[in-house]
Amino acid sequence: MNWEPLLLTFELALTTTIALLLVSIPLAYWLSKTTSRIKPVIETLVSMPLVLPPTVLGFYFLVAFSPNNAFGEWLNSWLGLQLVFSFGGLVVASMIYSLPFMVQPIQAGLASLPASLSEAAAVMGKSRNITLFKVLLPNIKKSLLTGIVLAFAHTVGEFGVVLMIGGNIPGRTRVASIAIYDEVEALNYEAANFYSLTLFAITFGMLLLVYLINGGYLKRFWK
Amino acid sequence: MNWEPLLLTFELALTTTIALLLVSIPLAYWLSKTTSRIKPVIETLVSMPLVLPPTVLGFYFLVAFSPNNAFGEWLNSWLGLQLVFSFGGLVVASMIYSLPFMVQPIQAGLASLPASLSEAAAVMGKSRNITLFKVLLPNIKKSLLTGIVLAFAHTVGEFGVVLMIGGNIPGRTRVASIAIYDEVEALNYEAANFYSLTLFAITFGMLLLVYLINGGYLKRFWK
Amino acid sequence: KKINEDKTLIRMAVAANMQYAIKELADQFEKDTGFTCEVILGSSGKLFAQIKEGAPYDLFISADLTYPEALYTIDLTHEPPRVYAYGTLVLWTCSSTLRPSLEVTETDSVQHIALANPKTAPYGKAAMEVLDFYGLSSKLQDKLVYGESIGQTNQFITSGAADIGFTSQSVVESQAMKNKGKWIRIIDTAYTPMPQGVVLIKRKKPKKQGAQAFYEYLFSEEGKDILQKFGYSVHE
Amino acid sequence: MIKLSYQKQLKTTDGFFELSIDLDIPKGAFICLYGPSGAGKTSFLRILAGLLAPDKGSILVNDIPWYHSDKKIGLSPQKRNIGYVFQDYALFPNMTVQENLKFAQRKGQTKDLIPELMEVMELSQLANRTPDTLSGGQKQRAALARALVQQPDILLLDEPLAALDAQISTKLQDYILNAHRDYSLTTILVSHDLGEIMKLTDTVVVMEQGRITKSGRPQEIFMNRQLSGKFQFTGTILSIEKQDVIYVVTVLIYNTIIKVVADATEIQELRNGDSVVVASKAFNPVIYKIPERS
Amino acid sequence: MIKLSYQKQLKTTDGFFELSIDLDIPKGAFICLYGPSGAGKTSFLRILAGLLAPDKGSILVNDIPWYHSDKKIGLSPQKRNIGYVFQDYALFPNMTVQENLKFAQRKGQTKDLIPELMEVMELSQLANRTPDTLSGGQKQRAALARALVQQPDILLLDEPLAALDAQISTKLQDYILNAHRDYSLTTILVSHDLGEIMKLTDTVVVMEQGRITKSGRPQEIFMNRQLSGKFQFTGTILSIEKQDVIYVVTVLIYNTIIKVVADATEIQELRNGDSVVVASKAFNPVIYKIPERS
Ligand SMILES: Nc1ncnc2c1ncn2[C@@H]1O[C@H](COP(=O)(O)OP(=O)(O)OP(=O)(O)O)[C@@H](O)[C@H]1O
Ligand SMILES: Nc1ncnc2c1ncn2[C@@H]1O[C@H](COP(=O)(O)OP(=O)(O)OP(=O)(O)O)[C@@H](O)[C@H]1O
Ligand SMILES: [Mg+2]
Ligand SMILES: [Mg+2]
Repeated sequence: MNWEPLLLTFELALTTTIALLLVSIPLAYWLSKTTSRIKPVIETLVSMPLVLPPTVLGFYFLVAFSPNNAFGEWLNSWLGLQLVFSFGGLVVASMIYSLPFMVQPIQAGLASLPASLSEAAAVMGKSRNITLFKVLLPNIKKSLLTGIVLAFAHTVGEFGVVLMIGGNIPGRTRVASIAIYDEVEALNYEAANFYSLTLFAITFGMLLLVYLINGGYLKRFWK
Repeated sequence: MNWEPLLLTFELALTTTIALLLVSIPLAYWLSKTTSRIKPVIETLVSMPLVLPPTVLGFYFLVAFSPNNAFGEWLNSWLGLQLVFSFGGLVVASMIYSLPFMVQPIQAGLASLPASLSEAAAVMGKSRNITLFKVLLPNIKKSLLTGIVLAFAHTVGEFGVVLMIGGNIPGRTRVASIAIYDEVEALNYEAANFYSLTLFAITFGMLLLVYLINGGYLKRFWK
Repeated sequence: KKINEDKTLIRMAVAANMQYAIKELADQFEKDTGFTCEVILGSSGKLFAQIKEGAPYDLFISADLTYPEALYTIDLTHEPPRVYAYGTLVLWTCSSTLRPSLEVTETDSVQHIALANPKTAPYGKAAMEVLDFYGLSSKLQDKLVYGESIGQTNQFITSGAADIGFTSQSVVESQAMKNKGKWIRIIDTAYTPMPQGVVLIKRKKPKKQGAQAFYEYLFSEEGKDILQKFGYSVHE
Repeated sequence: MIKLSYQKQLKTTDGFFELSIDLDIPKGAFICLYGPSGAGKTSFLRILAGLLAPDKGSILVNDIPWYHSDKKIGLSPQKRNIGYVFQDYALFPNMTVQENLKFAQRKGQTKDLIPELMEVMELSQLANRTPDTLSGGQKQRAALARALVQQPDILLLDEPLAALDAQISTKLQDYILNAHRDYSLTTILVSHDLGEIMKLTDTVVVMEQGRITKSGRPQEIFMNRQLSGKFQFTGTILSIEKQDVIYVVTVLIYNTIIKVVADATEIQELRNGDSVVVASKAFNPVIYKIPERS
Repeated sequence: MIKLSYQKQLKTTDGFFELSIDLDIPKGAFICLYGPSGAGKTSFLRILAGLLAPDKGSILVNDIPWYHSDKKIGLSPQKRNIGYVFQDYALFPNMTVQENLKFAQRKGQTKDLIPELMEVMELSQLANRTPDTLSGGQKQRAALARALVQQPDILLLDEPLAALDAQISTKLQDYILNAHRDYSLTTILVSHDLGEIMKLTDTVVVMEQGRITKSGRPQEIFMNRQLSGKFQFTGTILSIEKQDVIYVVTVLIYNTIIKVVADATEIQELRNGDSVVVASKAFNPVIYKIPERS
């Protein structure tokens, strides 16, 4: 049993989830507040990464990020970013791919809060940022959790996009989902089962812990 | 340009979304209400379909649904259900695969409603069902929409699971995502682009319409 | 992460149907030469797209000639592709009650026949030719299910979801599948031969010693023996 | 007849709040729950409505056990036919005022009270508004109307008139009283307004820290507390004006303003805003009936 | 000095509600907004706080434009230093009572009012409770304390004492009045309680249907409405008892109960619950000071 792909998977999922959270909170906040006419367009765009099959999406990322291409070239020469066949590329692609799972629950959560909460904070002279982080987000913990769990789990199970732009390179881009897939392809069902079960068990444990804490079942140990 | 895969895709996505809505509403309602100790376990299980790579999940479905297998045999002989290489199978598999996207936003939405709403309805003698459908769900439209959009879009873009248990049969299980993938594999990038763009454009249009209606931008024509 | 750009490392992109043979080839080669082989499996189309966009592979061992030739056309290889083997097609079943034969596919005990996608996979194309050759294609139309690759076709067959199917001989000869199910080899004349090509990828870095060595190893007697053992035909 | 006898512990972050109730409420009574904030009045109503289960004890209504910890009986709120005006109104945000009322109607209910209620509560203008566009008082009226639509056997009112001005609250008091009589309801009102309590209720139950400390007719309960019998009132000084050699002190007593003449020595210790008692030396009151408003 | 002069249309499902305000409020004033439910009182406060923008006009505070439609000025609520007690309290559910108060503290605020406020509002016991475990009145006290923590220049109170019993509301009235004086606040109170208004405010602004219809000192405003000057009160008959040849009528006047003697002819048209006027024939009132409570 090779642990490398599993470690890499959780590293990727964690990085993606954190980065995504940073991007999604302002975006969801803006969407929940704005009365701009382009809001529905942005909302639609946010959902779009879901619509294309992951391998196809991966294919487009591959073409876009490739140094053969103007955009990839620019990234490479100006920012020193090489997004194809690199861990950074996996993170960027996973973020785009999982964006809707993070943005939509947070947005729905924020929209459901009574307006008087932000108003009370505004009257107290608190900035939008403080209001967001101290008042609004702590009151939509359920929705934040939904977003985090969906995005994390989705990145763990991500396959098509990663395979396409990651290139299955051991230790760098060969995450667990690809390792499992390889074993299945090779008809090594036992190895595949073993990988799957381990992945399943670890993730199950992690999520269970999250839900237990969230449900207050561990209050005794937690508080 | 062959329209069949596109039609099939939307048929699948629509069927899956509707069926999933029927399953998810009671499940999310139960989860939002219950104080049972197994709640975190169920919550975790609901998220688990995300964690396995879709093709691997598809492989397990394939094994489970195969008529060689006790469960598949039983389905086949008792219910007359043949789930491998059939549209029905795609629906069942897509439902399981997209379950968390539907359940979690609805659950978070329901949990955020003030308890006094259901209490007021209970005092009026309204059953749980009536309360759910007339009072609770209409007040979490945003979250329902999130669930529907995520599940629908996710099924449109679904690939691995469908590929695995669908068998790529034209007109029956060959949905657009697979058609696009085939074209990419066959190096017919132009055809793939064309399919992708069409899929993208149609789904974009549909979702935009949903968001426009939801945002009240079309009130004039709608009401 | 630091890339392991070690001089002795050969990174080869290998089509899915070669996965068993390549393992033994690579093991043997490593033992003989001291180079390290890293095998990246995938469908030929995907590997092609990745190489085109600059994937760090040294060698591309394809399941056909189309993709290597396409790479050659866009000037990503040093030489035109060379055929290292020809694939052979078998009819395989994992059902305990069936005996594999083309006749049995017409009976009611066969509900689904698995083959690789004829549009993209050479083994799928060959399988269709076989059905045409025996005049079965229209009769069996409704029973056919298509795998994305030969690998997926194998999964249809081994899971029992498809009662019978066409695959590569290298699969049924493999260590893992040796005693699973029953198979028959399809007569060579029923389909056009399936030449499988290999190319050395042009990269910015200087050509690697090891890659060249493995390329040559494929055509050595030892290499040919292994390929043959896995059911490939190596006559040119 | 409602017989209550139960205990309930509410867990709060800093310990427990214990509710312990023993009370019989005759059928048709109009009871007031009176007591300081946090005494357990809302919890009392919630337990009666079935929204909160006691820990032990029993609730019998016309000898039918609605709750019985030993017999493990706990009737659901749906089966209790109770009208409830919540402290936070609990109007359904997705429905207009009229739809809120329609929703409350019970199946098989013969009389349609909605038009009448909309009229009396001055809601007709607001029929098609959703709750989020209503003012506080408008919400409260809608919630009250909604609780009456279903013609409940028991009506629970949690400060139903707190956000209303005197004019409309008088009107609604009359309406509640009529509804109470006409439909022979048993009504329990939480209120802090003594006038309202006196006018409406026949029994006051005083709660303090989860227990009933006193109960009786409003007169009995409040007479001891107030300056009983004598014609004297507590008020606040609004102004002191000098007129020639005397002073005119304007005193606000509730919402009536009276002027009292005082001399310089009397005035010395008085300031604007002071609380004072105004009493009559030789008082001989007469009483006049006010004609009913149309 | 606050100079208000603006118009605002609120779109409702059945047409428009138009708010049109012209009002000057002197610095340090204690104003009451009075008017029927739906008159626009809450909207008035929201516009002043910057939570709602008028359509046109201007709001000048100490000659600084907070809002000016022509100059396209609209100061954000953050910059207005206003304390606001919302009608629905708007306590933050994720914070305890104490944390709610702490959050309201402004940066660089020198004096820490929290302990004092917790004491006066009787919140010390509830410091670590979250709002969802508070009773209605407890929430209201917490919201009031929170609005005072930040030592605002202007204090807006939307029925801040509606859910409180007489005892604590008297205490809080005193506290509000002291705070108003001590911190030289300009305070605007929405209230329906005449006693409260009389006690606290110096100007009453009467609103009806979005317009200011009257304004002036409370005495002026309410004196005309009440039976002014004379020592006579409106009350409700609680009971009529026969004692020998005369009748003793018990009348509730606000929360004071008095007994009036009447003869058989006087009694004929009187029934329990009737509204009556009790007046003095030969009245000669005296006034006593009540000692300050400790
Ligand atoms: N959900 C809850 N969890 C824990 N404690 C609660 C809960 N609801 C109320 N309490 C506490 O129980 C006590 C009684 O509350 P209740 O709401 O019954 O008071 P009340 O008499 O209605 O007061 P008010 O007049 O202020 O509305 C209070 O101390 C309150 O803080
Ligand atoms: N968000 C809104 N959208 C549309 N109309 C509104 C909105 N808020 C209030 N209104 C309407 O504006 C009018 C004034 O409301 P406002 O809340 O200012 O009244 P109020 O004087 O505070 O009444 P109350 O004493 O009942 O609280 C009412 O007719 C109300 O229905
Ligand atoms: Mg209460
Ligand atoms: Mg208001």
